[in-house]
Amino acid sequence: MTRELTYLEAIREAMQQKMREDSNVYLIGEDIAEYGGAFGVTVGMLEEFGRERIRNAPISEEAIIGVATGSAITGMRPVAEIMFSDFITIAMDQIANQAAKISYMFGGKARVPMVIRTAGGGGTGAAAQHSQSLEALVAHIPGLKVVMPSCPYDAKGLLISSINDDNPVIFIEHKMLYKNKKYIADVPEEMYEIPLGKGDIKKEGSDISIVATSYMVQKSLEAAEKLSLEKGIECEVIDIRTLRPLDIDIILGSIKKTGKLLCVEEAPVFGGFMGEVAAQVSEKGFDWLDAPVKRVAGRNCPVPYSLVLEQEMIPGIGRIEKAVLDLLG
Amino acid sequence: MTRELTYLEAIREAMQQKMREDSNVYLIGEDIAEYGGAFGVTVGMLEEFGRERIRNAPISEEAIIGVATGSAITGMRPVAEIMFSDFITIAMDQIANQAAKISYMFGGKARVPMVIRTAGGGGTGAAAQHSQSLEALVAHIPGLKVVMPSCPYDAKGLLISSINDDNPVIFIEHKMLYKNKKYIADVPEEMYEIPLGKGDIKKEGSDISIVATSYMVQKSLEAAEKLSLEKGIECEVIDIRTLRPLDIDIILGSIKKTGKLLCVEEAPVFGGFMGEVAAQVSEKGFDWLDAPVKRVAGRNCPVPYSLVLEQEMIPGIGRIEKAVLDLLG
Amino acid sequence: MKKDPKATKKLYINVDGYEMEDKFTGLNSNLKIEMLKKMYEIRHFENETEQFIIRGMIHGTCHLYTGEEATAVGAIYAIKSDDYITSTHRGHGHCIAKGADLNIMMAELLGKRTGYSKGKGGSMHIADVKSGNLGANGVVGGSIGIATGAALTCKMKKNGKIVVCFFGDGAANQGIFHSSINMASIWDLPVIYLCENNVYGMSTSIKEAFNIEKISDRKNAYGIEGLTIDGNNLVEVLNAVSYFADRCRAGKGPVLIESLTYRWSGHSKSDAQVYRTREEIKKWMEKDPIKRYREILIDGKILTEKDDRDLEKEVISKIQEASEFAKESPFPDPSEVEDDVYA
Amino acid sequence: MKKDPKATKKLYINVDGYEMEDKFTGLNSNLKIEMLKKMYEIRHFENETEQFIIRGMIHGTCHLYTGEEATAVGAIYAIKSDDYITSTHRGHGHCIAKGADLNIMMAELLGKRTGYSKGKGGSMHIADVKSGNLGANGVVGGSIGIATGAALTCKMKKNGKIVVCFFGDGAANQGIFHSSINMASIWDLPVIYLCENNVYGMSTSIKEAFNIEKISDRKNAYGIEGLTIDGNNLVEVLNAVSYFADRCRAGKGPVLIESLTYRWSGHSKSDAQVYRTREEIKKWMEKDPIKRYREILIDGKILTEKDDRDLEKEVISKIQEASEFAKESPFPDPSEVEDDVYA
Ligand SMILES: Cc1ncc(C[n+]2csc(CCOP(=O)(O)OP(=O)(O)O)c2C)c(N)n1
Ligand SMILES: Cc1ncc(C[n+]2csc(CCOP(=O)(O)OP(=O)(O)O)c2C)c(N)n1
Ligand SMILES: [Mg+2]
Ligand SMILES: [Mg+2]
Repeated sequence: MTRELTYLEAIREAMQQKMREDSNVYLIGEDIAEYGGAFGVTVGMLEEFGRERIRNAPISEEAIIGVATGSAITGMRPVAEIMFSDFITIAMDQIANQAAKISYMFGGKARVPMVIRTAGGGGTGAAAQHSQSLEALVAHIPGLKVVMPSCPYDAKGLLISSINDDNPVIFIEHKMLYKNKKYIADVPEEMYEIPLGKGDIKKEGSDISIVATSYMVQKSLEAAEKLSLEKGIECEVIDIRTLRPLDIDIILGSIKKTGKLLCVEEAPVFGGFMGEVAAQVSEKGFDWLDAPVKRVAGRNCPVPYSLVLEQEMIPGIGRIEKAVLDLLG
Repeated sequence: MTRELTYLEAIREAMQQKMREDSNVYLIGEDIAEYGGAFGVTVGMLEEFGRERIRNAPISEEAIIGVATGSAITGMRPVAEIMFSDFITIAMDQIANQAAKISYMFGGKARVPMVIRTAGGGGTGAAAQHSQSLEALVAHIPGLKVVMPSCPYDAKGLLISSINDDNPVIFIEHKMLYKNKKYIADVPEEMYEIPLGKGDIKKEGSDISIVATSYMVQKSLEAAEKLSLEKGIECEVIDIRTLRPLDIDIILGSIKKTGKLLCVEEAPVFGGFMGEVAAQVSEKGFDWLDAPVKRVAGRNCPVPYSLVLEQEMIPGIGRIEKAVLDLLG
Repeated sequence: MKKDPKATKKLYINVDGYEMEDKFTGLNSNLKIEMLKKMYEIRHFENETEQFIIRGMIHGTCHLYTGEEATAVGAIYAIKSDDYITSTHRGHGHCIAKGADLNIMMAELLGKRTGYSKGKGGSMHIADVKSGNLGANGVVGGSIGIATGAALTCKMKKNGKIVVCFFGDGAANQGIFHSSINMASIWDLPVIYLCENNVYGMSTSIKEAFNIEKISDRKNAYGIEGLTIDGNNLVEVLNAVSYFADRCRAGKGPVLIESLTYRWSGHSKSDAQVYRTREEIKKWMEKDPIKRYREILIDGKILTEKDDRDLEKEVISKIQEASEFAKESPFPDPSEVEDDVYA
Repeated sequence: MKKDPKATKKLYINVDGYEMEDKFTGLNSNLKIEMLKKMYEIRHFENETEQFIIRGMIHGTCHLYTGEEATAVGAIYAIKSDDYITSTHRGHGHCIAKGADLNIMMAELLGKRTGYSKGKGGSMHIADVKSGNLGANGVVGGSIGIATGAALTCKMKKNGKIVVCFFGDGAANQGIFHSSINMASIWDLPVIYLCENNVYGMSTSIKEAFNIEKISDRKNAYGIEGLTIDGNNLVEVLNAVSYFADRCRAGKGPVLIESLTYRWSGHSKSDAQVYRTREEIKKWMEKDPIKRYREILIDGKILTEKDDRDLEKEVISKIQEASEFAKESPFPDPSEVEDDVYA
């Protein structure tokens, strides 16, 4: 049985179903109880699961992640919420030096089954400290897995897999997807897993490959539609879904076919995650590429406040279209 | 007048000379007073400059960077020391959300002239939490500059430029270079600047280009020597010196000549900074490349303790040589 | 602060166990009226902002200061105009009290090029370093270290300045609160940590986030002075901050002041306020800091009911000008997006 | 702990203002002797480690626990064997007291595959989750949040366990000390925060890093109990930790204990110790926790001088075995470098 759910509802349902099934799963985060989280993701969960399992924390990101980590190595399966992904920086030692490295430092003697859910991305006019896409900072850290769902179906399946995973998983949600009616989609009622490390082709095409993450997958699909209708250009749109582990094969497979690659992400282009994708493709797909790998990403600046500037900083359909046309030159 | 100095002495001299010249320059960090810093960089500075300007701080990385930032926007030019680069994670909010963004968020109404000195890299058997190369985390943040000197001459000139710069500069030193007699070199007595954003060709060559950072520049030079002597292969070794701003032109210029590029860094390869270099080169240098861009970097794991494992994790001359030979096929 | 020559002998009061001079009584009338005017400016600026939000003219969120005016105005009028402050995500009040230009502020809220940050910062990122305002901050607790660093500058440059660091009750549980205040204490830095305890951090009440009665008791963890004051009583705020400002200037180190107040509006643009009752809000609105201060001035014959009405009218039209200016100002040009990333 | 049937009626003592039972006196002799043995194990393990360092057989650094043995042994023998502890960069003592295998520990120090972390962790990263040791930590303060999380598990699983979180005086100024203890307090988590105040954080003395007399006074910032004890007196450590462990198990929330002790060796491998005087070191060495405890046992006729000499000899040969085992063990194979990154 499937119903139409928003991205936000799909995420909530994944947590509800796992919490009903496994008493070791609990939530910890700021304003996740009565308030239901800054974006309403956990609305109603306090009523169903109570204060012990919906742990409303003080504003203490570092302690939230430290506590989640300590509870994980002793048998719980915490799902911690960092209200805005910008604030993972406050917990960065606990994330990168503790949770990520415990298994390795202790020679596999301890496991850290935990998920850190956080809302990333811009478009809300929240400016430089509430709009960042910091996935590159965590994707570089061995021991972490990094997931960025782009639609309701993936969001539920990937979150269930993340909660079932015995490693720390950074699960980055996008604010512009939460309630957007445009992206409502069919989601099965029952629990299902989408394996971490498997990308997904959201639209098949033979002219050019587009690799994107999170909200940029939706933007890429919209650009692809336009290009198909107006210019008969068929883009293949690949959603890698998990940045780490990365499904490089699905990308290489597509390039074999198209010979061209455009990488699209929201973070500032310099030092962003797509650099890794471009580097791997340029090395492993060198012989198949008949054009340089291009990147469309955020400008090299913090996310500005004013709408006109924010829309300039964050990639839109126009920039994606133009890059495709340039590549097909 | 030049004398031979170690890397560590060159760094100390840059700070001493700037502090004598400008009373707004001061140091803040842990155990930098009597102890002279964990690696001895600030030995003797307490005696010359006193406690007010050599501020021995409690173990509070977040406050150290916050205090440096607040003093910078009000007229001082702090040089903060984070004992091990692994611990910039504790101050990550202050570095990435505050210091880096203040100029932009306030529309240029405030300046943040500060330097964060920190010791990076492995090879000392200090294991996962005292050996990381985290430059990719800061190089991705707009508003920061990131510097990684590979030799005494560059260390002095780049640190003086960093202290003179009106932006937050992350200055990452390498533990294996500090006192190593092998890397002692002539350094002018007087103050001099090396502009941030200018790379340097450490060895000319026509067969292949090697781009490296920090200690890996030295390893690349050693490999290049061997290849030249034993195989007559002439590698051009480029030290980018500053990751941000990046001197892409010096790299492209070299590739025009050699057609081949090997990127060498110590950090785990996945999501590392060299991904950015490879991506830019693959895009802008596509027509000149006659082989895929290769990367030699750290293994995708934390830095292990045991010598045999640490030497396997961190790139050595052998792996660089092999990669060059593979590329020249 | 300019003293009224008529007021010669000092009056003393006791606030939370501290014997301190009643500096307020000695102030001249113009200054007393100016403070009321500032409170009106804050109140009506926020009302206008709310209108913009309702009309969807503000891209992004705003955190209104309505109901807390006495704390910002009392504290900032207790220090010198060239002293420093650091502010928070709820920063309009601090900004106005520190002397910001209302037109330029409002323009920033509307994302205009004429705003304080040229439209790059918005409500949560307004700074006016010239007027000593080192900036609002979107990170809860984020400005506590910065304020401490500014105080270090004051000490090292021996410029006689001090810093007032505003932050909320919620920020008092962040790590940087701890490490920064400890550092200020061991180095005797001239900074007043002013915790605006408005009962909630977003939806989380102080009862839920703390296991202590008074946040100011945390002074004992650092060996510094501090106290809890009625943050809706401008006179008490001004006297307490004046008292400790003198102490800071005398090189006696930092202090921690807890100012008890309450936010009237929701936390931000979107807040159903399920976590608090209408009764509670009503109870606090009866303690309206503006009403209380106005009565003090009227009883003290410092202004008449009519003066007061005229004053408020004047402020309202000033706010109207500000929003006209903001509305008519141009948006930044997309080409400016990468300007100001670096100095 | 097994009680000596002969000891029936409880004795009470006063430690830093707290009336508590003298649990030590009631313990049976074997246990009292076992604790002395553990202290010897730590002392000689560290001596052997120092030898390895001098002979350059240790790649990397070590932080020796010599002189602080009473704190680790007293605290860990006050809790149950399946309770949890978190440790620090100076962790050998906690690890041994919690029952770690000396051979496997020493093998880890030499980077051997037979070590606790298969050679991947070394001195600063030894954990033995089975024995309840959740691990040493190379980040000062890094384990305070982890300990708090383990206590949350104990509370949510109602398993009756508690956590002892060891950390140094230097760690008490990290932000995570503050945010974690506050969280434990509001949630009544069963964790004993045990601050090993050994006078220095690396080269920085407590006089320089704190502006308070007692670190345990920070309990007042969180509304919890706590006290300062003589960390070189095993009996006092055991009694105080036992007292508060019962409190934690009864669901009364966390406590903060400051244990006064001193590190005899330099901070780590390379430390000229210019920041302290020979006299100070000598003064503290006279308070040798092992000497003091041994005398208590001998005066109490619990063991004779000869028993004591035999016990120490036995320990020394055990340590010899451990280093033989370590030396003979194989190094890991380079091919294992990427194992264990993920579960
Ligand atoms: C580090 C961080 N965590 C969470 C948030 C989201 N947030 C914004 S304001 C706020 C509540 C702050 O409470 P308080 O400090 O008491 O200030 P108040 O809003 O009551 O004035 C929260 C949780 C944030 N901005 N920064
Ligand atoms: C976050 C962090 N900062 C700095 C260091 C370097 N360092 C290692 S131990 C130490 C001193 C710790 O002092 P304390 O907590 O008192 O423990 P002790 O060594 O005295 O047992 C320092 C500064 C570190 N390991 N972690
Ligand atoms: Mg509040
Ligand atoms: Mg210590």
